[in-house]
Amino acid sequence: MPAPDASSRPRKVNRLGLTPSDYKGKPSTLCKGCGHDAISSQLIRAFFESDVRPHQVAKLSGIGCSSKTPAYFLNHSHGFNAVHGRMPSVATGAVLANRRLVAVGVSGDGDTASIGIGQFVHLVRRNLPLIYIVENNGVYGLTKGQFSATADENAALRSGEVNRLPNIDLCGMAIELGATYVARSFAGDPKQLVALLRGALAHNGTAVLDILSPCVTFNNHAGSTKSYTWGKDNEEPIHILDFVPAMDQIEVEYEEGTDQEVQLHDGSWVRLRKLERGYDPTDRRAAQELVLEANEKNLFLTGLLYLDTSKRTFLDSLELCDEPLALLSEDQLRPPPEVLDEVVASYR
Amino acid sequence: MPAPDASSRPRKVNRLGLTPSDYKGKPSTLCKGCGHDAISSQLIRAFFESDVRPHQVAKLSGIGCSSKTPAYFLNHSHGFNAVHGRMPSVATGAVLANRRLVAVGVSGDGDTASIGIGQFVHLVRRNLPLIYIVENNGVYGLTKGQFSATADENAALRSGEVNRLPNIDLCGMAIELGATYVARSFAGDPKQLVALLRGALAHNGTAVLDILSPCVTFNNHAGSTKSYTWGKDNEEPIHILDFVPAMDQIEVEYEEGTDQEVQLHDGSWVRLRKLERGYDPTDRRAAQELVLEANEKNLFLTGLLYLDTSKRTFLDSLELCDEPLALLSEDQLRPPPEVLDEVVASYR
Amino acid sequence: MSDKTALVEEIAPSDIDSEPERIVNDLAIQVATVNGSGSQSSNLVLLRALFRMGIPVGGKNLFPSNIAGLPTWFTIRANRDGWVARKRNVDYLVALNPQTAIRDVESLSPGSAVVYEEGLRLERRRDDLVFYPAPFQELAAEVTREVRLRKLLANMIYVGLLGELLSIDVEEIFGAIESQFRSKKAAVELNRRAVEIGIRHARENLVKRDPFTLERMDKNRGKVLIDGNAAAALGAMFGGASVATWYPITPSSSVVEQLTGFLKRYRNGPDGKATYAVVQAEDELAAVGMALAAGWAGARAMTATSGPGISLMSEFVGLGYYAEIPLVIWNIQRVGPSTGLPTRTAQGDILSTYTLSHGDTKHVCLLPASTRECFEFGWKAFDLAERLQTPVFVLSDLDLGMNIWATEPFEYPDRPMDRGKVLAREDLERLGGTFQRYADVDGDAIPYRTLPGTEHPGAAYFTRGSGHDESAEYTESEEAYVRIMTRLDRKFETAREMVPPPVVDQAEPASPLGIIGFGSSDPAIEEARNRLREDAAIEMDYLRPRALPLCPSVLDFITSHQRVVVLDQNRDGQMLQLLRAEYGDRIPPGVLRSLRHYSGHPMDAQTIVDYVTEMEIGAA
Amino acid sequence: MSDKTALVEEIAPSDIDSEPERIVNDLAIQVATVNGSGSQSSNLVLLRALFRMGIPVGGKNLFPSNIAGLPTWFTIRANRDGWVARKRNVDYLVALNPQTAIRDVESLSPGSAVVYEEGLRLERRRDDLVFYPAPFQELAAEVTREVRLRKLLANMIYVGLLGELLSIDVEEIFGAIESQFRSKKAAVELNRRAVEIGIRHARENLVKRDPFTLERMDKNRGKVLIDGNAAAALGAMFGGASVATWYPITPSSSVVEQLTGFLKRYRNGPDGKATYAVVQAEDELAAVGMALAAGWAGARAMTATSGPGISLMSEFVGLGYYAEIPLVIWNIQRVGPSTGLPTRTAQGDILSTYTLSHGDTKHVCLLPASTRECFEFGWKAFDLAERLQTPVFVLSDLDLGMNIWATEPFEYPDRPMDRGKVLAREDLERLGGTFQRYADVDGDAIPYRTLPGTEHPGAAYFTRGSGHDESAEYTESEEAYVRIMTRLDRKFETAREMVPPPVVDQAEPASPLGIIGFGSSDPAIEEARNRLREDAAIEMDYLRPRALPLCPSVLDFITSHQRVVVLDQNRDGQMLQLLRAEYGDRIPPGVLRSLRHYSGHPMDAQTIVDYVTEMEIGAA
Ligand SMILES: Cc1ncc(C[n+]2csc(CCOP(=O)(O)OP(=O)(O)O)c2C)c(N)n1
Ligand SMILES: Cc1ncc(C[n+]2csc(CCOP(=O)(O)OP(=O)(O)O)c2C)c(N)n1
Ligand code: SF4
Ligand code: SF4
Ligand SMILES: [Mg+2]
Ligand SMILES: [Mg+2]
Repeated sequence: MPAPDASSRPRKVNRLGLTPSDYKGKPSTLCKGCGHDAISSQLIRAFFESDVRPHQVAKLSGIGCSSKTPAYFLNHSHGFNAVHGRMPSVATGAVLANRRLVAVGVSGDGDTASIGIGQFVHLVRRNLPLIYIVENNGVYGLTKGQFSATADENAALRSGEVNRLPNIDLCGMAIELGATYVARSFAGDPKQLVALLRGALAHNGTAVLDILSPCVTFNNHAGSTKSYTWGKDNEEPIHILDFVPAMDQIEVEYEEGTDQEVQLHDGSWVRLRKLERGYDPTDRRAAQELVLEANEKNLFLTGLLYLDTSKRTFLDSLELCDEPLALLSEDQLRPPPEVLDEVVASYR
Repeated sequence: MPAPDASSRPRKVNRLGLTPSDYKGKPSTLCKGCGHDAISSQLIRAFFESDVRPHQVAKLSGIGCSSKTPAYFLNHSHGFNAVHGRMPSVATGAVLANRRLVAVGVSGDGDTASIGIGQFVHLVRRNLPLIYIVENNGVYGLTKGQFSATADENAALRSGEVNRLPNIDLCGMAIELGATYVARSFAGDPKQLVALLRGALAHNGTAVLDILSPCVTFNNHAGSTKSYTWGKDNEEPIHILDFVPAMDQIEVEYEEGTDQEVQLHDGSWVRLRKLERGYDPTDRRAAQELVLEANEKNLFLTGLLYLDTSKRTFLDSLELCDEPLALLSEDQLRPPPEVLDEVVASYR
Repeated sequence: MSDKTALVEEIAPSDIDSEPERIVNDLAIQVATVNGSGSQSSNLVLLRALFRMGIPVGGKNLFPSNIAGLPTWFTIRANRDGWVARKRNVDYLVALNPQTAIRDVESLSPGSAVVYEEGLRLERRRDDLVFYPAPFQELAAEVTREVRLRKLLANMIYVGLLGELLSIDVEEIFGAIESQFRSKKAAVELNRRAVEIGIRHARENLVKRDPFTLERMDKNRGKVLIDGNAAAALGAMFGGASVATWYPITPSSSVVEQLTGFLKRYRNGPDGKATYAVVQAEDELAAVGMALAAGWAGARAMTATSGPGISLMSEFVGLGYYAEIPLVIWNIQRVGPSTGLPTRTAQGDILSTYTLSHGDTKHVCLLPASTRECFEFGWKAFDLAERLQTPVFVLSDLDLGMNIWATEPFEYPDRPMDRGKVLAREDLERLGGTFQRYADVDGDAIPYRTLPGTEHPGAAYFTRGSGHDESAEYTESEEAYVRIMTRLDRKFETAREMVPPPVVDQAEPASPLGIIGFGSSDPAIEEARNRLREDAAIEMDYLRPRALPLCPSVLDFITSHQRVVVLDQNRDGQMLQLLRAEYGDRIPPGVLRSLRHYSGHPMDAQTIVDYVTEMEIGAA
Repeated sequence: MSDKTALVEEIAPSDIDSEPERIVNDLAIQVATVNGSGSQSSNLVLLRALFRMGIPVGGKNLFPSNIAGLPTWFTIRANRDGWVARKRNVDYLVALNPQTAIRDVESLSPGSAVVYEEGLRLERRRDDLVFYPAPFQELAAEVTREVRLRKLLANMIYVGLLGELLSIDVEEIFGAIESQFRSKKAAVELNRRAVEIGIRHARENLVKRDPFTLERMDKNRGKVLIDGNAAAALGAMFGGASVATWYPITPSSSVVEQLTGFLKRYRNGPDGKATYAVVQAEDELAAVGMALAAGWAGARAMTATSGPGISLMSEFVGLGYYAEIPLVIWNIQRVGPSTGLPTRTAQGDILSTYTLSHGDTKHVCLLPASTRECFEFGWKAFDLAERLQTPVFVLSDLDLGMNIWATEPFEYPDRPMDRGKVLAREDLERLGGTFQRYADVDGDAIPYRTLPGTEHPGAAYFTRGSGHDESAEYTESEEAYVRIMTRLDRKFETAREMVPPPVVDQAEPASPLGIIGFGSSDPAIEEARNRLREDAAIEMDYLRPRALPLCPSVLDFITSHQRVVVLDQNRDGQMLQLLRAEYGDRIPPGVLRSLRHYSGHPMDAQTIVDYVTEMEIGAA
């Protein structure tokens, strides 16, 4: 018996007194029905519901239809639409400069799995605090529908062209690389998506969300394994996932039917109701096995595939001061003349 | 009871009538004792023993001490020391131009796991016929000893500097990406190495060999997890591996104690004598599990971690003609005038 | 429309207030729609119908950097004298996009005609235009009930409408529809119907009140209607392209996409398998790395890209220069810097491509100005690359590459492939072991090479981007470095002699005025020259460089004129900078004048005419 | 060595056959060893000892691109007049490398001295040199039995030997050893012993027969002995560097490595944690991407690289230019193209860095000529980058960056940091919502920016490399594009006024002859000017650009001379090309002469003297 979703109570204003429209962006210029717009809507909802201050958010992206979307949500946040495939490095630089930023990166499957896979690998390895969204449609939308590296083997374009290379599974890669929050979801499953996004907001580390986001123009035909229909017909959530904010947790009783609760860094919880698989997302072996099985059998398993709340973040590794580097004063940045004298003396 | 190694009978000339010195290169300019030189020696031996025609070989590399080594073996083969991190693309172009080439790529951990990881991923995904050797020392030798992305977490340089980031396991990555021949070995274990190299020569597809190759100048100190001593003390072969050439197989009986034999594309065999682990390298799940365990426990498990002889290569995917593209005649390359007329007519 | 013939046939100067004269075969039609709405087929049908009427035409698509829903303008220019460069003023507007209709209408010159969806009520906006309203959606409903199809067919209705208003030969329209939809019979039928409905609507409801009309001519005999990227692809196929690698990027994608189409059809070996490999690489670094190594191993290798891709290829290109590896790179230029305006045209990469990569590098660059030259350079670039053993760039642009041009048919290569100085086994046997990869044997500074796989013990050499001597051995010797670099410099002089020379059109005796322009500026320059000659009696000599490095004749041209306009489709006057850097103080003071057009729109004649007129007033 | 004082003190012209005069404080010592053999410490001790004797010195290391076992030469030039540029001839050779000893000896001028391992028997090779053999390994065995140590200590023995032969103050040697090995007491002891053994050996076995000797002077008061990369790092720290990203590459690695050392020591916040982030990125694309975004978010961000890295950064740098993001990039130039000679010096990236990236881009480049300027530009570059909101390059080179120079001490920044036009929350409140990211409010073409995280609803804007208008909104409008690009062009003119002006040293009245050179060519130029003045009575005025874009005064300098030599450490005369491209036909014909030095060795005075002498003969 699914319990009522704690996080989905409709609210007019959030705890900051902001309305959902305070989280909106410019009108989208994407194709009508594009999955990416559906994801933008859930981003708006998640940021609103999680009471994130818009000015604290930095939106980063590469190049592609997906990478355009940061212009279409959170108008009151700084955005940086960079170059193709390099969102990870841009996100890294921004977070290093200002560790208080809530960084959300949006990328596409071409942007991440093709040109950008190297930066993806190293970002995940560093565990930079960042929500990394891949709006995965199996094609390069913006350049008119060529296959990307996440296209399934033997998938066909409308033109009949067949992809003869195996796909790269970004969740599999992320898990292999020791990512700390790895989820797969579907633009057509707003409820799950918003919970995963809120979980990602509460997580301290890299949160990789690989989201099937159909391209209605180039990859939504019958037979496509990245279409809405295919997604709807094949989505198999591995659990029912609720996000329980820190403050609600106090009030909310342990829910009947809940099998597992994992606490996130800000004190909130992810509550899982297991389905047939009885899946435990904190078990890395199980996660690898799950991804392998999904690929072998072409299953579309969605949910929080892997979670590790114990690993240090890149900011920890660097032992950065608490004050954002960008806001340090001249006093803190420029050592006094005596230091110059001292150093100069050592060169005599 | 280990059987005599079929491949290690000392021979003065091989079936081509060539001597080992026909497979030598220029004198090495690496530091005395560098692991990379040990690997070059085994390459010379493997090519000699496998009767490879030197002129058919193309040696490709990136930049680094390791990437210099193609100059130090197989003098009679063309070599291409390209740019940093891009050996995979160079190998791909060369093999596409001439599919008869036996391509061997040599790279370093910096060259592959840092700057080159993107090209590595896509090469493996394509399953280009290539022997891909990573001479892994955990540091950038040529730029004087900075950590690379394969350095173990918490490893320390002689200077005391500690690596605070987790390592990238190239075998783990390769398996995740569906590589078809994945091995880990040690520059200090020539016997295993030569068998793995000969197996790789017989394999049709990408063979990834991640070889611990100590940097005696920058990463061979006590406490290093990439030193000779560490390697010697910690190496745990997962099986005893013999390479049995196609022609020998006819004569050689099934050996006592052999647990598994896998036939390679050219008809030769890899013969495995299992050790405690009872490991089956054709099982992808087991391979992933093994790599995970090795990383968790910091084990140095060597041998053929994964083998898949069923996957099509990149050349198959492209349905390339048998004749090397580089050798096609003008007749084959330039369609006749009638074709031009036909095409031009369609533009009216 | 029976009153049509009543209009005077002769074109004569008329003052503004008088009844407009009949203007035959000289107009620009602009169709304003949103992209993704399927108007492209209609525009092509229209264009082809005019083409088949024998009228010189060109079609330009101004489209946004997105996939659907944003404004797009397709302009067809028909001109009996062959001037089909961009024309700033539109004569016939088809206004189907409510987002831009008002601005589109406001930008028209008096006397222009507007065909539009009647619901937009554009007739209220101006009283100096000719308005032709039509209920497109309603009319489309007559053709089909299917909503999606109806939208598409609305576009074909304006074809019929224009056909009637401009006297386009209906049979040519129908023929163009057949070419467009080829095998798809049902589509042909539906589209014909739509055209007919458009014609009928015009006949029944509209009164021709503008001077523009079209008549059959015979100026396109034998010609083809093609975009530069298709021409490039075709040229590459006939150049024997065997390895083509790429990464999608506008506006270069259609080079390799169309090449793939041609190769699939015409380049299968006797075993039915491909005599080529086309690889969509993971990015531009990989694309150029693959192509470079394929060139190294003996393939005819190419890649195509645009701005950001060129930047990413920078490191590998330097390796190609220094290690002397043949490779052809098409740069279909778009507006930079950075992502810039990816669907707009520019000549903004000349400078950075010419010296691409760190250190002392310089590259052979071809500068095609027409689809014919795209074809020609398509195959010649391989000959040059293999002969010179170096990366060769072909710098086209979005205007040339993606727009549609009528052109003389392409000429089949007039000579066999030049595979350059490659030593085969037999050559090596003959030479008896004296092969030195980087030695200048022939005095032209071009060395010999061998291909990997050559069955000879002396064939192998080692290729590297680090210091090497004539034997390709590693060295840090300063003498060897200087020798090799100096030879490369001499090789560039050899290249200077080998590349296509400039095209010069010079009066006898030379006019005091000259212009230097290149690439897609050519048609606008020719038109401007004609206008200046006819309207202002200004003769302007013209030199069009077709390659870098520049030929000495360019300097002769400059020094034999008093004023030379250098036309650049970029902000920084990049060609001007190259001319100065090359010829330095040998250029007399004050001669070079810089005209820079960098709006992202194709070059137009008026801009040149205005500039030159003003300059000449100043000079007078 | 008691006969030393017998030598005449005065330096007078002498003919070749006569007994050599005593030459005081004017010599070049070259130590030829193999790398990885530990001679670097000995060389530094020697250098520092001379420095502390008050003699002007400089040390240059010519090392191979590998780690151990290949030839390496360390040259110390001491010159009482302060001329410490490279000198082509070596006066004192320490020949410890059997691989090169014969060639090293053969290249010496008559009268030079050779200290060498006696087993090499070099004395047989020439009869016009002074030979000082010594059994280094044997002598080292006296210091220690440990084989590895013995090898290292052999190097310290030649220090003692030279000390004795050249009258170096032993206490300065010992002091230098202490500085070198600092805390390591045992090492200090062993090395002292080795020096003493060297001295003893010389005293007991060698007879001074060469004219060279050293004497205490007082020319280094207050000075420091430092490499340019350390100076750059120090400058960066005092510039408030807060995010430094990099990827190792010779010769730039030591910029960030040394910066890290300084930051670790001097830049911890009150919580003991770092007020900086240094990130070794996975490659140069990531390094520059991180730095760019850090600059965007308000950090003082920098990266350092060399040739191949510059090529890889190309795409991001164009984004920085167009999106107007502050960032400092050090390019420590090495010999290209491609991998080239990674351990040799050049000024070969001037042209490609200046216009790095596709499209119309141009970048502010600083050109330090001394370690002092490395320090100064180290902090000023941040001010410029943040003030101008653009990537600023500092183009140093291997000679300046990795070699060791005596220099005046660095001056603490004379003004507070200039963080540029950043609007904080309060500013926005004051402005009341009129913030437009890309508007030219002040007429200097520099817009205002806000930092992410600024708590104001009007603070946010959207940064992109695609077309944008003044409000940072996406647009493909040609007008907006042209407006923004034209403003960027004007901003570059603002930069022209802001960058460090050229240094001009001009006679009154101006000489007919001038030279333009930059960066590490400076000491060789100054020495050459002095030599020309003294030896040939040729006065050569000198202009040294310290930045691009060039100041108008450069043109004035050119036009006020009859002949101006442009000195480039590259093959293609890149500065010459820039001058021509910039000033074009305003440069009178025949004035500019191009001197190009591209052997990979640091610039030397003789090359300039020879060139100018020949030129002036021609001109006379
Ligand atoms: C360096 C570079 N290469 C190529 C391009 C062209 N390009 C723009 S978007 C894109 C692919 C986008 O695909 P994806 O990331 O999957 O995004 P989607 O449009 O499908 O959402 C490409 C190749 C570019 N902008 N920059
Ligand atoms: C684009 C580029 N960046 C940096 C370098 C400098 N570089 C040369 S080798 C090397 C690292 C080599 O490390 P690895 O691949 O592990 O080889 P090793 O020397 O350890 O064998 C680097 C960073 C370069 N040559 N090119
Ligand atoms: S092309 Fe595809 S991905 Fe791009 S906006 Fe349209 S539907 Fe979305
Ligand atoms: S530095 Fe290290 S990797 Fe390089 S040659 Fe020496 S031992 Fe080998
Ligand atoms: Mg996509
Ligand atoms: Mg390494």
